Amino acid sequence: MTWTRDLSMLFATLFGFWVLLNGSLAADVLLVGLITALIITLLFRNSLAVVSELRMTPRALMTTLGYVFFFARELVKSNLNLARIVLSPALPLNPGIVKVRTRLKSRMGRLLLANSITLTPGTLTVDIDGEWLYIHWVTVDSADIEVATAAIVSGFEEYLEVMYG
Amino acid sequence: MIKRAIALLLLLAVGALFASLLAGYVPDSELNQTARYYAERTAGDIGAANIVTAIVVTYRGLDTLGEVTVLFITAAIVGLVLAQGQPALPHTPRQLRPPVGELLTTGSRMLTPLILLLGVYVFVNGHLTPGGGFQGGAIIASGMLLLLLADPLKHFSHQLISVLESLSGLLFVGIGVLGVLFASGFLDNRLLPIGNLGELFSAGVIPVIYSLIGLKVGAEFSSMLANLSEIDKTDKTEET
Amino acid sequence: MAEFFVSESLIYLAAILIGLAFLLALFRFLKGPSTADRVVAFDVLTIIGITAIALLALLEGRGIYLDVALVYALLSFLGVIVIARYLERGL
Amino acid sequence: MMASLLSVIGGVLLVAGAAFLLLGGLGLVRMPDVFNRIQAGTKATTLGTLLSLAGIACLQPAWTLKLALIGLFILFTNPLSSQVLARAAHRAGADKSPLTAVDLLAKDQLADDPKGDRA
Amino acid sequence: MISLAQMAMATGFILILIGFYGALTQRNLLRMIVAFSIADAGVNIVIVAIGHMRGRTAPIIDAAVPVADAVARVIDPVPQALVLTAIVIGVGVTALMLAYALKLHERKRTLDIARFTELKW
Amino acid sequence: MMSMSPLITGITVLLCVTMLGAAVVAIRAKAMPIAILAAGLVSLVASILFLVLASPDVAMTEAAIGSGLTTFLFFFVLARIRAAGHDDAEMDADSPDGGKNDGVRT
Repeated sequence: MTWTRDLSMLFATLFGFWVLLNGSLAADVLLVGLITALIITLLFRNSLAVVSELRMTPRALMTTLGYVFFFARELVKSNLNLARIVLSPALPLNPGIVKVRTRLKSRMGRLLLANSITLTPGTLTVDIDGEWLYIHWVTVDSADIEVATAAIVSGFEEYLEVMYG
Repeated sequence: MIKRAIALLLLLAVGALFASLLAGYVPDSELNQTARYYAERTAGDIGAANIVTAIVVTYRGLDTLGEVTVLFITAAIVGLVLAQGQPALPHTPRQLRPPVGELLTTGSRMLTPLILLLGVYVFVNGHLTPGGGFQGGAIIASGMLLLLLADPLKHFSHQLISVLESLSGLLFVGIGVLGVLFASGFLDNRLLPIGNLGELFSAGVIPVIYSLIGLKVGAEFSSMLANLSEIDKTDKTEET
Repeated sequence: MAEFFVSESLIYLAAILIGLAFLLALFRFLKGPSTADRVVAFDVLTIIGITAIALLALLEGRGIYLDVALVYALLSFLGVIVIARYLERGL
Repeated sequence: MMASLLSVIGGVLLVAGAAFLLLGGLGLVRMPDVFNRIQAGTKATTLGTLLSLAGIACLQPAWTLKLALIGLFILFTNPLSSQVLARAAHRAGADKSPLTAVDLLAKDQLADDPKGDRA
Repeated sequence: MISLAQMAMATGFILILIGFYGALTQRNLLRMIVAFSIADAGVNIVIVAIGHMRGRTAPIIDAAVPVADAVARVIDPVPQALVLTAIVIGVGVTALMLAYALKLHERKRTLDIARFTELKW
Repeated sequence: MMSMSPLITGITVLLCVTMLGAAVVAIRAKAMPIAILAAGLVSLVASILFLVLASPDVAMTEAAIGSGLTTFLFFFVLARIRAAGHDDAEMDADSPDGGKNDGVRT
């Protein structure tokens, strides 16, 4: 049953993307979009959409909303942090690559986690190997795995775990 | 050294020519006769909002047919040149190559369908937006490239690509011939009603022709990329 | 008319800032030192280019220019990935 | 009145976005090594572009959909390409700044294959 | 006052010259192809600049440019159609050159143009 | 929409200077990937210039084909030549150690 859900999710994503692109709900646009999305869905059956592994429970949807706000706040915070570093004449850096672990199993969830980490204060995902993430950190507080995980990953993981599992 | 001096001398001559051209250039303030005709008549005659598209597909449609043919020949020659002669280069064994990485794999599986859809959007809306078959074809080829990068063992189905290419080429010419039979000339777009300006189903057969061009160009560029990348036929037989 | 003037001068200011950002990234592109540095600069230049295109669309009042920005966004991504795979010898 | 207020907000957002882009450029020039440059580049340009697009959407409300689409696309692709590039730079053995405190990735890779010729 | 078109045209001409200089003086085949592609871009810029007219906009009819104003507001579309073709053919030619360069390198294990002496007279 | 012609002129000057600089880098760079990247930058900036010259069709074509596909083709070919174990592609034909001090050991 899961593959029908995946396919319909992919189809819905593609169709939504098409409508957004065209910015119109005219009958001809919808018709062409329907055909195109159907063909691409059938050609790329094993592809993923952003929402394909998202749990469709009300709680997950609420968490998604919370995640978006949390992410936006973190993004602004990270830029202010960056501004502080770049604009100060001394360039207060203590860079290094640390290792953290994640509990997320779903691929989409891990991708979103890595992307979120890259866009949040002072961290950049360099590599991912199973459950281990290697993070470049501009100001390394501690190279210890547990401490780094608590500082970098757990904020997003709480949301993403509910959303994707 | 003497070669460099000759090159500089030649460049100096060409540069002087360019400078005189530039000095004598007077910008037009009015459209010339041809451009005026196109600007005035496109909306009424062709029904396409994008005048450049109208020129490329209908007014000078025969040139575009030639262009697509040239591109086809180029792709074929690239394939032929690379396939003939000695066996291919000794490749870096796959085991020594770094693996693709989970992030890129997941990301490409998520993005490839969207990129293909963007390509389709670009060529279907060729008569309304700055897009068109060539741009859309290039975007589709880029999507295939992403697929190829993320999963180097994945083979392009050369057969599917060549079938798609020939089929869209045939249909392109077929629509042109139908224009002779049922409208007023080869590649005439008034085979279908020209509709209202600015709608998706307007400008007669222009969206259809541009979609066919897009598919054909996308297939050609994809096969060019597949031929020039390392993942070619000889490699595959080694793998399997 | 006063508000119009305000937003117009704000657009001017934004364009000048974007130009400065472009110059800084260009400096990094020209200076290097390594290929990876130049690729980063290339990426940043492309993304500044997207903003510049959106700004041009605003200045000219033509919404259709935004399609070009969409293609640009796609290209910046693909170009960086191709070069990255080249650098790690995975191409 | 409403429209003019919106246009002023749009202008301010646009300038803020441009300022973040400038910050990204500055970070690109000032940071000492590739990884820090990627950090500065990707964060500042993502937020800067998003803010600029939002500002333009305020100035021209009819374009909101397409601008939102461009923003979404950038939000997904930009960090992804940065990560791929960072990984490639690390594998290719890019010079790290002397300030670098720890590099657990290099350590783990050395442990994986002792000859250390992965790059 | 120099117009946009003249500025762009001058840049295009200089790009053509830079590209030709590179193509004539480089000895590495790939570098010659890079130089050719720069000259290609220069030619395209020159042709588009010829079609540009001050104060006019793109030849696409939409809400911003209604049909009635088209003649007074749009620029010359013909050079754009030409350049569209030229760019597509340009990448085809580049791909062809690259394929030959690859094949030549396979034969001789070098990209140095001076080593290819079979047809030298 | 507004009287923005000085701004547009400034943008054009910036774009033209960038293109010339990138073209010179493309001709003179020691390492081959940098030359290709610089040529890609020329195309990319050219496509913004096309947009300034009111030709969005050409701008999109140049962005997708001139800057995108051409660069990809170059890198594919470069990777194949490098895979043949011959580092000729990396350096200048007439300077034996060109491209060696490149930071990233490609």
